[in-house]
Parts: sequence; structure tokens; C-alpha cells
Amino acid sequence: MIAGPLVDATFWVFALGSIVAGYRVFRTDSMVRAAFYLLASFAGVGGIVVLLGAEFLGMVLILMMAGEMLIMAIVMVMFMMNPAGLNPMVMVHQNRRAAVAGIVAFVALAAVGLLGNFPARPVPDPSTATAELGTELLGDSMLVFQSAGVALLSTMIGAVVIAGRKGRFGVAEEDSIEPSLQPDEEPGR
Amino acid sequence: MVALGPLAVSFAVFVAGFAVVLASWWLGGRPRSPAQTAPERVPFGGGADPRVHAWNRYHVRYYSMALIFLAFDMEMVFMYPWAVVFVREGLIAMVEMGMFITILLLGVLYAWRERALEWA
Amino acid sequence: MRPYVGAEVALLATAAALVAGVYLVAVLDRFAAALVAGAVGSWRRLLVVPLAAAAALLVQQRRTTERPDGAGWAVAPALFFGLAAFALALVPLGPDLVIADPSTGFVAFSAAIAFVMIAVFLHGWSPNSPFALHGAYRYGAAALSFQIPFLLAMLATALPAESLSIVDIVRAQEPAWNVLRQPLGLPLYLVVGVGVSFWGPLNLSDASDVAGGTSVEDSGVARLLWTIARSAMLVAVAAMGAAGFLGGWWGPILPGPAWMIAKTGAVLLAILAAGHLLARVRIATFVLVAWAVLIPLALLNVFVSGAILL
Amino acid sequence: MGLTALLARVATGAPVPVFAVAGPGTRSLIRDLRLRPEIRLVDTPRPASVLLVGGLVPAEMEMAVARVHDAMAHPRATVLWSAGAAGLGRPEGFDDAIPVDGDPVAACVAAYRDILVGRRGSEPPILPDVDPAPWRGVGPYGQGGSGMTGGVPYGRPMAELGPDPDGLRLDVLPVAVGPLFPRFPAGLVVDARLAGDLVLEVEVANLLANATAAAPSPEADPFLRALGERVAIADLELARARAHLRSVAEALLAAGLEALALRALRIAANLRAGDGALVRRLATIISATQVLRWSLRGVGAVPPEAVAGLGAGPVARASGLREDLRLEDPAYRDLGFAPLVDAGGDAAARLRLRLGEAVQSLDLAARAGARAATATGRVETPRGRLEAESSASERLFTVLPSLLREHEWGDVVATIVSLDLDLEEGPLARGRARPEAAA
Repeated sequence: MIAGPLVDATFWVFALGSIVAGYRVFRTDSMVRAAFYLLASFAGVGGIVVLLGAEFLGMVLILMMAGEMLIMAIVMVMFMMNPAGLNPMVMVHQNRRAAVAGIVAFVALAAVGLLGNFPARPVPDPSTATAELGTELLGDSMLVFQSAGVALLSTMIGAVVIAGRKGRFGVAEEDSIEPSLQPDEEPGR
Repeated sequence: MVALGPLAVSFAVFVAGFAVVLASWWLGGRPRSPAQTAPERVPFGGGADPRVHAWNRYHVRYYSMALIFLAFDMEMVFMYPWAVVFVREGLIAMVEMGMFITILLLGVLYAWRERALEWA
Repeated sequence: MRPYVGAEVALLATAAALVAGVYLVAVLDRFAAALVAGAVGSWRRLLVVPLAAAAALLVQQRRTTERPDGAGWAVAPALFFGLAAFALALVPLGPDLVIADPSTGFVAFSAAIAFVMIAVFLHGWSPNSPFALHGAYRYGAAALSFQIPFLLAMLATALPAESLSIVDIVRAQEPAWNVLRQPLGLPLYLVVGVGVSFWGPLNLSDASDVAGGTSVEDSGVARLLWTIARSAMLVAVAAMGAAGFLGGWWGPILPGPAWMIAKTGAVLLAILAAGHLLARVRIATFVLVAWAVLIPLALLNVFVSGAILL
Repeated sequence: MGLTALLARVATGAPVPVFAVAGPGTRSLIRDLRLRPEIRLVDTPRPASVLLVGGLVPAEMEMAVARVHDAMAHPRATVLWSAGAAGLGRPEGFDDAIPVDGDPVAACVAAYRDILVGRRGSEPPILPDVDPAPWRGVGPYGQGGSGMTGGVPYGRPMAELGPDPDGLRLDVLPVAVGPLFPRFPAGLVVDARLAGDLVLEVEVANLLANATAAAPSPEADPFLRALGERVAIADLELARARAHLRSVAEALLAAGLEALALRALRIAANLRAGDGALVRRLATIISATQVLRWSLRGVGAVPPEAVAGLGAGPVARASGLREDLRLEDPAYRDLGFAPLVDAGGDAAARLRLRLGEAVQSLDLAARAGARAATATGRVETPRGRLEAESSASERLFTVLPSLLREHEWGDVVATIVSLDLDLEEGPLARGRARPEAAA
């Protein structure tokens, strides 16, 4: 177990940083800023995971989030009105429900953290932890690993089918009829 | 620091580099900064006056590729632990990762055939 | 616990390496350009002009635009430079001469490379300027395409080392450098490394057809810091290339660190010279080539080097 | 204070960052300044310290020059270069600018040193400090209107939705680029509607169309003379090779190969009839890596029917047309001249053809002896057919939008660069035909 005042201080910096960044996600008008605040929040969580002794998982979390949040920023800017927040706006909706959901989730997770009965096993050395993960993937969890591959494949195909427009057989919406926005109206109007 | 080890040291290097550059940015912006007039702040367009703000709902033409990236990036997570135990596990690691990668490459092949990687 | 040094030594050592490296990049780049242009001026000029140009930017006003994202504009070079320093701190000069060698050093390095995307995108987004925005999105396309080949090219070096630690990766190259064992690795790595620091043929985001792209609105200290951060990242990428593929500190006669520095310099010179000889690629072509050629090649590289190991 | 002064003194040793504006007639003179190590031509005015204005800027471009001037960071200075012609006007507002007749580089260096050490004050902005649109205090947050995308926040409206060939209705950004965009010929304004990085619709404007060129460019000179008199073929062909090399240099610059561009410019600056080997060597370096060919292949494809009869010179010949006025000239026939033709039709083909023609021209120049071209009132310049009333580049203007539509911005720039438009050729020819108009 790693411990010490500096570790504690680092933990608090990461934890509070994550919370503040997470809060800022909803208080900014710019989609890019929102996405990158979220990235900062995730990076802080990744740092905490590293502090917990799961060095590989923490670093991978941080590594993955960079690409993911960039894509999120790009897509949000692409489709949101006023993407840069040039006109002031409010990013939060359904405040009461959101607040209740947030509090319930926090209490539930905190309860699990505080009341749960965790095994008192020593944290393995980070380098052996990665190796153990690899052995696990290739051994007992082989099926999980391979089905993850199939899941990712279907993700890719799904993404291409839904998002792609031009394909081998011509433009996707060729001969398609636009649905009407009014009820009881013929499509294609 | 001692307890955290190498990652903490490299993180400290990151923080220091970040802070130094941020401070230089701030300090370096101070000299010779009379208030900038409106025409002085116009973004460069080769001498033309922009009609609208540059920030817009930017039509990213590589969105399909970005989505495929998301899936492929996930695959990398599995490859790191695999690489570490590859020599130890030998042929079985080779075969299993070969299967996994083949499945994913099918996705890329499909995207390529459907021209999802091409610019619109 | 893996080797690392105290924080104060780490900061000093990285700072020294970065200062020397950034200056080296400036001088070597001018030298390579002069060679290609066919007129090498005086050595004195070659050595002094980068310093004078830096001073010129320091006394220049820092300009802003109509409605920029001020914080983003300031954070982008800081993030980029911090990442470069972080990445460079992971590269060992010798078996015991390393600033920090985490057991997941390789993942940490990759994470730094992934965050470069954020820094460059932010840099182009922030000024609210059409050309800068264009550069930012171009980098997005390029970076999302070369991330995977980059990770794969580097991953192959972890196979013989049986570890994600960079010191282990270099140590495992004692019998033969990876450039010999994985002949595809270094070229792939160089392609994507050039892309990360958007130099030469892959300088898509700060290109001349968008009048400087993400840095079109930069003047004064902003431009200087961005240039420094970019050069620093190039140094980090070159150093990692030397460590991961050219055997790091291994080499006859000379001491290990000397080899490491010489190899880093050689990789730098190769990248910089290529920048003056190879034209910038088209972004659309590059994306297609990255997915349809580089990724399969990188996977082939992984499996072939794996098969050789067994 | 001491530190700033020290830095400023060190900075005087740096190449002067210059943003250059090429007025009519100074195009190749300004381009050749790139060879001078004392200055550095920059792509954007932001980091520039000296604005160099060559020749007489037409009234249509004065506003753009003022905008670029104001975009430069302090400390800044302006140098107005007469480029060999006497008695040039001063664009409005440039009262502090430094006029110079001789070497502009020396003037830039001196001006830079003076503003750095404080001998000369940094120039104040030229345009009045007025928001592009009144907006403060309008709308609930002062954004100049109401609604999420309404109003003119910070003085400008936001881009609006528009149709796209992709089927997605996203913002279409109306952007005018030019007339001082460094990769375009001075005076060209590309008014594009961008959806992402794709140019949907485009209009082009030529701000030099009505310019009166006071200083004839040395490159255009033999061709201008050939409009009315017999000029030695050796002179014409040397000038042609030089122009082609400068055009190749521009293409290399646009491809990010500044060092190779310098090499091409240096060959052009000292060109002699026997330099064919140098040009061939340059062509070898360019084609050895193949990357430039890859990145230009298929870019800016010009179908032969689009330019047939326009007299578009190398552009037409790169699209497979055997159009060349030199074919009609007995003096050229005597030399055994046959035009080079390339079927590619794209930017890569035009680059290849220009390099080939440069070598061919040097060979012709070496063999021409005392032969002179026949004066017919029309001449084949490096850009194509030049007449007293119109130039090839001006005629190409009509087809330009169709070549740029629905292409990525980088391809648009590469296309325009590969066409090697020269907007000053027309005004120069007209000025020569009607000297009273130019005066």
C-alpha cells in the first residue's frame, strides 16, 4: 500500500480538481470547453486510479479519454447550436430531477464505498499487475476477450452503416422518403 | 513523492513544464500592450474582412473515421497486457490476438470498402 | 520500485535536456534547410539567428483576436510543452540514468501523445479565426489516423522486453537493436512521430496553405512558446525513437549516454532533413493511407516480430 | 526595462519578419526578396514587424493593406517601395510610412532596428477603432440580438445553416480570402462558402483588373516588348524559363518545401542559357521522393474542353492541348520548336510541364542565336496568350470557380497555385498599349 502525506495531498488535488472540472462542464457555454473540462475530470479520476495502485488501468483511462473527448468535442461542435457559446446560454435542464438523481447516485456509491466489505489483499506491484491482466485475458477470460472483439466489430460496422453516407452501392438515402414532421401527414412532404 | 515513485516524478515534470510556459505566456503578454483596437483584433483572412465568426457548426467530414477510431482505440487496451505476456504465453497468445485482430481488421476492411474513410 | 530521481534533479535534468534539444532543433532545421536550398551561410549566423529570432518574438506584442477563448489559447502551448517534458522525462539515457521509469512508461508516453491532439486542437480552436480552426480540424483528422499505427509500432518493441517499461525495452535490445529485428517499426514510428509534432510532410495543421494554420494569429511570446513546445515534442519523439528502435544506450566504445544522444541527434536530423525534401501530403490521402496501409503494416510488424520471438 | 532593452538589442540580429504586399508590376521582385537572408517573408501579418508595400497599390486594395497593417503586432513599421518607378502615391493613412526607391531590404532592416531600439515609434493603427457592428447593450446579454444564434455578439453574426452535398444541414461559413493571402497572386479574392473544410460555392474577384501599373515587372518586360516589336528569342525564352522556375517555387512553397523553393528561386535569379542541367537537377530532387506528385495527383484537374481556345499556355498544354503561339512563328519553326504536352491535366502535370518547359526554353535560348520572334501583336508568355487587351490569367478567371467548387481548401490553394495566375500581366499590357492611361 502506498501512503504518506504527499500521496494524500495528491489525492485531494486530483479529487477536488475532478469535481470542480466536472462542475465546470455544466457551467460553460462553449462545447469545446465543456468537453475538455470533462476530459480534465476524467484525467483526475485516472490519477486517483493510479494512486490506488492500478497504474496500468489509470494510465490507459487517461490515454483513452484524450481521443474520446476530442471526438466528443468535434461532434458536439458539429451539431449544437451556438457551439462556441458566443451567445450566453444555460447548459443545465431539468434541474430538480438531475439534482435528485445526482444525490441518490452519490449516496449509493458512497454507501457501497463505506459499508462494503472489501478483501484486505495487498496491492500487487504495478508491473506484475499488467502481466496478470494479460494472463487472465489469454486464459480464463478468453471468451470475454474475444467477444469484446466481436462487440467492437459490430460497433464499427454499426457506426459505418449509420453514419456513412456514400458506400459501394451508391448514396445511402437514395430513393428514401423524408418523414414528415407533422402528425397525420404523408411522408415526403 | 518517495512513495509514489517514477510516475509522480514524471508528473511533477509535466506540472513544472506546464506552469513555466503558462507563466511565460502571461508575463510575455504584458510588455508593449497598448489596448488593441477593433480592426487590430480582426482575424487574418488575407486582408478581407470576415463576415461572420469563425466558430460554427463545423462540418467534420471524417466523422465515420472518428467513430471507427473509437472502437479501434479500445482494442489497444487489450494489446498492452497481451504484449507483456506474449513471450511467456507463446503460441496461444499469438493465436488469440491473431483472432482478435482479424475480427477488428474486418471492421476496417468493411469501412474501407464502404468508403467510410474517404473524405466526403 | 523502478528507478527514478528526486524531483529537483528531475526538473533540472529535463530542463537542461529540453533547452539543449530545442536549440538543437532550431539549428539543425536551419542547417538542413540551407543544405537543401544549396547555400549554407556562416556557422556563426546559423548558431546565433535562432536566439535572435527568439528575442525578437519576446519583445513583440502578443496579439489577441475579436473574441478568442483566452484561457484555451494560453493553456494550449503550456499543455503541449508540459507533455513534451513529461514524454522526454520517460526516456532513459542509460540503464541507471533515467529521470523516471514507471512500469507503464510506454503507456504514459502514449498518453502524452494522445493529449497532444487536445493541445493542438485547442490551439487552433481558441483564436476564433477561420484558418486556425481549419488547422485544428485537420490535425484532428490526421491525429485520429496516426494514433493507432503509432501505438502499434511502439507496441512491437514491448514484445521482446516483456514489459511496458522503457528501460526494459531498451535493455531487451542488447542482442540486436529493434531496427534490425523489426525493420518496419522505425519507418512507421518516424511517420507517426513526424505527424505528432506536425513537422515536414505531415505539417497539416500549421501549413502554409492555411497561412500558418493553428498559429496564424500567434504573435510575440505566443508564437515563441508554440514553436518551443513543438520543437520539444520533436525532441521527445526522436529520443523515444532512438530508445525504442535504435538500441538506446547500447553501442561499442562510447559510453551509453553518448550513444543515446548521438542516436537522438541522428533521428532528429533525419526528420528535419525529410521535412525539407518531402512535400506536405494531402490530408484526405493521408487519412486513407493511414487506415488502409499503415495500420495493416503496423499489425503485420507486431505479428512478424512476435513470430520471430517464438 | 534593462531586460527588454537587452532583448531588443539581441533581436536586431534576427531576420526581419516582413509581410510583403506586391502591387502591380512588383510581383516577381517581391518574390525574389525571399532569397535575402536579412529578411524573412512571413505568411501572416501577426508576427510581422515590417509591412513592405511594393509599387502602387490600386484603390481597391488599399483597405486590405490597411487591415493587414493593423493586424501586425507592435512594434511595427511600413516601408513603401517604389520598385524602380518614380513618383508613387501613398495609400491613405500611411503617413508615417518610410518611402524608399533603392534596396527595400536595407530599408526594412533599418526600420526594424529603429523600432526595436526606440529611435522610431511603433506605428499607430490606421483604421478607426469601431466595432464591425454595433452590439453592446442590445439583447438580454448585450449580444446584439436575441436567441441562441441571433444577434451580432462581439460585432459579428454567426454562420447560418446551409445545404450540403453530404445531406447534413450544418453551418456554411462565408469567408473571403485575399487579396493579400500569401499563397494567392496579389489582387485575387476568393469568396468562398465553406462547409467544414469543403468549399461549396466560390466567387473570384480580380482587384488588379483596373490597376495602372507604374513599374513593369522585369519578368514581364520582354514579353510586353514582344507585343509591338521584334524581340530576341534568347531573351524571351530565358524570361520564360525564369518565370516557370518562379512558378515552381510558388508550388513548392505551398507544399511546405521552402528550402527547395529557395533553390528554384536562386536558379531563376541567376539564370543563363546553359543552366539546363541545374533545372534538371532540381526536377530530379523534386520528383525523387514522389511525395509531391502523390499530393498533387488529381488535384485541380482541368478538363481540356474547359480551357480550349482560352490560350491558357502551360495550363492548356498540361491538359493535352497543343496550344502555343510559338507554333505560328516562323522563327521558332526554324529552331525546330515543338510544344511539350502532358495529358495529366492536374496540378502535378502542370508542375511537371513547367519544369520540362523551363529546360526546353533554356535549350531554345542557347540555340536561338540572333533570331528574333515575329511581332504579331500577340505573344505566348509563360502564362499563355497575351494580347494588348487581355491576358491568359484574366481569361482563365471565367473557368476558375468551376475548378474550385466542392474541393477541400488545401486542394483549392494547390489548384490556384498550380494555375500560376498573373493578374498584373493584363494591366501591364494595357498600360503599354495606352501609355496615357498608365500615366
